Amino acid sequence: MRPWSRSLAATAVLSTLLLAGAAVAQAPAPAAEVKPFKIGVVTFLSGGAAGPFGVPARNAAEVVVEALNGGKLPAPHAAKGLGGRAIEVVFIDEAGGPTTQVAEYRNLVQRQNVDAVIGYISSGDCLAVAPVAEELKKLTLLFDCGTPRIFEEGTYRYVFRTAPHATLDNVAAALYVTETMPKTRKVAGINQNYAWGQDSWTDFEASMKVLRPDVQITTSQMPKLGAGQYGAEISALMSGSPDIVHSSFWGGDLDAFVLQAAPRGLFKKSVAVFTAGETAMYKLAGQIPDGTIIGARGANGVYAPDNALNGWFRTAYTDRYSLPPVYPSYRMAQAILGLKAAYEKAQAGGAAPDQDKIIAALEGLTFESPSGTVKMALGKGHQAVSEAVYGTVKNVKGKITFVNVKRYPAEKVLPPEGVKSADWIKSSLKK
Amino acid sequence: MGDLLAVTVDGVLYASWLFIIAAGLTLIYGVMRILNMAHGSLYALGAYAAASLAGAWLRGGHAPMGSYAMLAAAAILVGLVMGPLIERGLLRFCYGKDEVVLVLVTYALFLMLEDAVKLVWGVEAYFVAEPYGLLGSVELGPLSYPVYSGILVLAAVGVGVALLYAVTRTKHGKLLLAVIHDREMSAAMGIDVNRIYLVTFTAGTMLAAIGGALTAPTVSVLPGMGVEVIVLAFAVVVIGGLGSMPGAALGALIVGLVRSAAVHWLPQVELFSIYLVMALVLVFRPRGLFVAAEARKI
Amino acid sequence: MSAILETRGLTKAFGAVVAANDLSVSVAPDTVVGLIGGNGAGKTTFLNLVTGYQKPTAGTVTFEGRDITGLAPRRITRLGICRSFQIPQVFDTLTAYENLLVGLGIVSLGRRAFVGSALGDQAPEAVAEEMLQRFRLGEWRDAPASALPEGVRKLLDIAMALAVKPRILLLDEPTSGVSADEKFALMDLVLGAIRADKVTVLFVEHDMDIVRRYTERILAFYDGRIIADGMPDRVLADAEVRRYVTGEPVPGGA
Amino acid sequence: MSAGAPPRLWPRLGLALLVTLAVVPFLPKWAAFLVTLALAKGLVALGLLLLMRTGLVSFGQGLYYGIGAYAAGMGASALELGDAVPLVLLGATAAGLVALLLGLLLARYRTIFFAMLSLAFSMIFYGLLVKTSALGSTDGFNVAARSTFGLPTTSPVGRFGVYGLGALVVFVGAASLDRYLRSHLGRLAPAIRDNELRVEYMGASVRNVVHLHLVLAAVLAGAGGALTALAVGHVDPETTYWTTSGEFVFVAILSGTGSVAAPFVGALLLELLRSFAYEHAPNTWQLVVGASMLAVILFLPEGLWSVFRRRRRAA
Repeated sequence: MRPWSRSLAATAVLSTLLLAGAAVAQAPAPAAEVKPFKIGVVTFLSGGAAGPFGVPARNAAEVVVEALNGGKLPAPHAAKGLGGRAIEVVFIDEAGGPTTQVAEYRNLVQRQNVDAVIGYISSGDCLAVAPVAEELKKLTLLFDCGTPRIFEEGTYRYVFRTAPHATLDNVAAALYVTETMPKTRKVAGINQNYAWGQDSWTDFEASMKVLRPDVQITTSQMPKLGAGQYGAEISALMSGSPDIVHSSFWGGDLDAFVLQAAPRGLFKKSVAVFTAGETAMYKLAGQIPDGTIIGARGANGVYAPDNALNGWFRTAYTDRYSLPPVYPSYRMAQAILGLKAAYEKAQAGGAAPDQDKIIAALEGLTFESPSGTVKMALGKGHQAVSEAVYGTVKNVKGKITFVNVKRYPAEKVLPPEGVKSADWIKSSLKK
Repeated sequence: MGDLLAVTVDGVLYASWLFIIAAGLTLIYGVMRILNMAHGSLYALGAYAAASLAGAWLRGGHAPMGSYAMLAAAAILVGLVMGPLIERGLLRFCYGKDEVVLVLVTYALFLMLEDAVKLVWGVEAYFVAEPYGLLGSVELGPLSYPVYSGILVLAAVGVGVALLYAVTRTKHGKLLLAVIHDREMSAAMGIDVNRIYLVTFTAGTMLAAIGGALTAPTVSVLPGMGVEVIVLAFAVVVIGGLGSMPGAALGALIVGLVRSAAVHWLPQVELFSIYLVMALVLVFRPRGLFVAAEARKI
Repeated sequence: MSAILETRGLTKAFGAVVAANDLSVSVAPDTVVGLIGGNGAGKTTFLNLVTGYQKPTAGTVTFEGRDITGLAPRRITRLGICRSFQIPQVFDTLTAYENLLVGLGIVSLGRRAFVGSALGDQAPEAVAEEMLQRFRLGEWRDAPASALPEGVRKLLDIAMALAVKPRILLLDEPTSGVSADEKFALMDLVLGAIRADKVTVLFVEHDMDIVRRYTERILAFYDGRIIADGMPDRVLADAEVRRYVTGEPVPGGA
Repeated sequence: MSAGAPPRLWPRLGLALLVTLAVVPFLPKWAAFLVTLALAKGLVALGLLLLMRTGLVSFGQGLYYGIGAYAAGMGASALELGDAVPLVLLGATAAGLVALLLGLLLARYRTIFFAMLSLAFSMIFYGLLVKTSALGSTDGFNVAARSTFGLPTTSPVGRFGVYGLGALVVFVGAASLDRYLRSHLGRLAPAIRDNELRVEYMGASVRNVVHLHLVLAAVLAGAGGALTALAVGHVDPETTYWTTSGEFVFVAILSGTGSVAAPFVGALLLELLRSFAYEHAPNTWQLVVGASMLAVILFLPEGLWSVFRRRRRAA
């Protein structure tokens, strides 16, 4: 009998653990008039992407949600919370890869019973979570990840992306380079060896070849994500004497690259194009030379329009965290405000809307954010488009300013509905 | 021709950086049989301490040259605090456990240190870029290299020579060799093995911290910066032969040169060039370049 | 009578050190041969060369007319030569019973591959029990080998060699580490168990009383060479043997 | 113990299978997914248990886990296999074949060198995957099985298809491995760990046995990878990264090698621990997980399974 009782004991212990977990997770909330609207926010809180992306995004969520609950935002978002309903936020770390994230997504929805999920910086996580959102029928707003594959490869009812995808960054960079540096002949690239880095270079290279057929690629460096030491890469870049060095580096890798390349004079020989350079420029003001071309992945950060919403956001964020918000912060704010706009549209002055109504309202919605007007124009109304902005650095007394800022409307830098980015670049960019 | 020069210089610079880190790893393994997964975190701690100390020094308006002393001070500080803390506070309870279990102990330590660093310094990047450019650059053909890179090479050579001297010429070093050779016998002969372990782990920690402190001016110091370093240093140490100091030097040189050649001539394979080298070396030298299989008495 | 084991010019050099020098030996089936000699004389090297642990620098080893030079130990074991070890090579975490079962299991797995060795119809488990009894290991049956006294480990080591049903058994110092008054009992036990199966035995031994009592023939080693080969009394009386190996005064019972 | 052979484990494992299947409807939904993941990852750890009993620790089981996952994923997309069962078989077979090939080399290595060479292979595979944009590079691609045992995933029972399949694979895997470990061949595992030389001197080829065990462990890891891919609905190169392999070693050692059931208990506890740490300590979950690991290593040196064993001894 004993072995049997042992296995029964083991099963009992485990079942108890699971059920206790369930009990903890589903502890009944005090009966309130209207339950707060609970949002699961998923962003990197550990690892290399936490500092540059994850935490600025989390900070933005805290600032925006707190202000919304206090009704402190300017119009058109002045109403408290979501149409008067308070917002509650649960933060989850995005670390661990898609397998972990799918598990955590299920926990958010099924254990914590959130009303919506806003999150995901990594494209792999976005791709993996999207079908699960469909399965669990839970409204999910992807706020940052870049891959165009999500709505190019699938159709979703419950999944939205409130930021434009990455094609825009590199097409706009190529347009900007051709317009401002017409003599560009030799181009080099250094991008991180993972999907986003590879896609960024592929898009940029393809765009350059369409726009300037005589362009010559001297080298395309693909160091490992998080490599940190770029001595050999910088030598390889310099030996080709390119006019342009394209890089989609971000975070610590971008900082390290700039810190190592600047003293060696790479930026004296070649103009650097940093498609995601905005996250690094405040800290590296001394190292980024005049003439560097910098993007903020849309009209975010320094390129955000001069309107009341942006004025409020910059001030509130800077006051609290003593650093200005960067583009992931803007994109987080954009996602929350998109949800708010949809919620309030669905509510239309009536009772709290159900999820289907919010979804119907969000499809194809146009709403205001600190980055200006956002249209849910692609992916059957699930994928946002917005303008792209690039500018050139001019250092004025140790402070970075931008000259020659150019704005590209969405239709110039993003493919229309139903056309894949890669095909569109090859066939239609020239026009 | 110019290419070859660049490949060599870049390779040697990378190798110097790697060697300083790998030397500590192989020292600890050689003496204590612990493959320290937390080595990368100690490297990161060195970088954080260096960025904080040198940063404070520079912000305080002191002579910029003094920042180099601050880098060194940070490394020594981390070594002297963290080494004994970890060895006395944790590792000594684990001696005698299986090698793989010890790897897990240090893996747990690595996880905890990652979060501890975040609790102390937050997730914001720290910079202390000044020391990198302060000494100017030298021109090598079409390329220019900061003089600071030379310091890195000197530091690597210095570490190597110092370790060699300490092990072969000092009394402590000879005791160390005795412990490496036969732990039980050394203990039986009255060598204070615990003391040797404490000194070794502190020295190894200090080497990791030196690596981090010297790297700090060239990077932004961020959470997670130690993760990549661990596997790289493992590869170096395995190629050279675990526990072998000349092996670590040669391993670092091989990895540095192969990587630099890949970057210059075949960027597509850079990502796995190091693991390819490691696999190849192990295929032909199953215990690494500098360690021979020992015959067993039956 | 044709030899069961024959070596010709067997030589093993480690650099400048010649551990075995031109060893030519022919062993007849069903005999017990003693190998004597000082430390480093080449006895264990001879065993290592015959069983494939080391590969000879020159020379050949023939077993039942078949050249087995340089074969791996497991191939040689499978052909029918097995050995025990000076330092018992047992499975420390397994019990005495399981230690035997490992070898018996291998035999039963590879029954067809073993020439001239079979367990008959008996299950390996039953044979293991029977062997435990035969070697008087019964009381240690369920004790892990690491917990056994040295003499018992030695016995287990020998029993394990026998479990694979060899035609020739090579014993490396079977009585070392065994107290003087137990040596004869041990040898009686071992040889009694072995000789019933007509197994040819070669054993390395330092105790000349044991050698004299149990062998039919002695090979005396010195400096990697065989300096005497023949009947025990003759070899032990040999002047060179007495000078280099036994170092004892002229024995009375020659 | 009196009759010699220790009691067979499969009836108890069968009971566990029945319990696992029977509790599904009562489990909270999130827990069903965690259990599926734990079963899948436990399979990999089960393979490690076999290797560890043979005296080997692989820091590269992520290779076979990843191959299983990618094989299942590509089977679903390229071969248009719609059912989960053939996909899991495909994953297990692919991983086994790769191990058959790599084993020619790996079977010669021991201790840390075996661990590091395994790691090198898994990292080379990782590099290849990252380079293959057709497979989505680091983003990977989505996988969906349409049915399990012919039951469509949309049906009420089919929804738990992967869960049930996982439980079944685990039962078959654990019961066969338990049986194997009690066989004459399986008994060579601890013998090889204790003394390879003696095994050779008893006429068995250590290298062949190790090679076989590598393949068996890879088959288990491949099945685990395929199950994970189907449960998660996505594959990506992270599956072959060294940290993933490290997690498997962690589970195996934490669980202890005492019983074929141990890895599954360990895997489930780790999933639960990590999940609750993510939720309640999103900024310091690594601290929680690391401290728990240390506590187990220091206070339960023979793994979590020893808790159950101690209870029995005390009883």
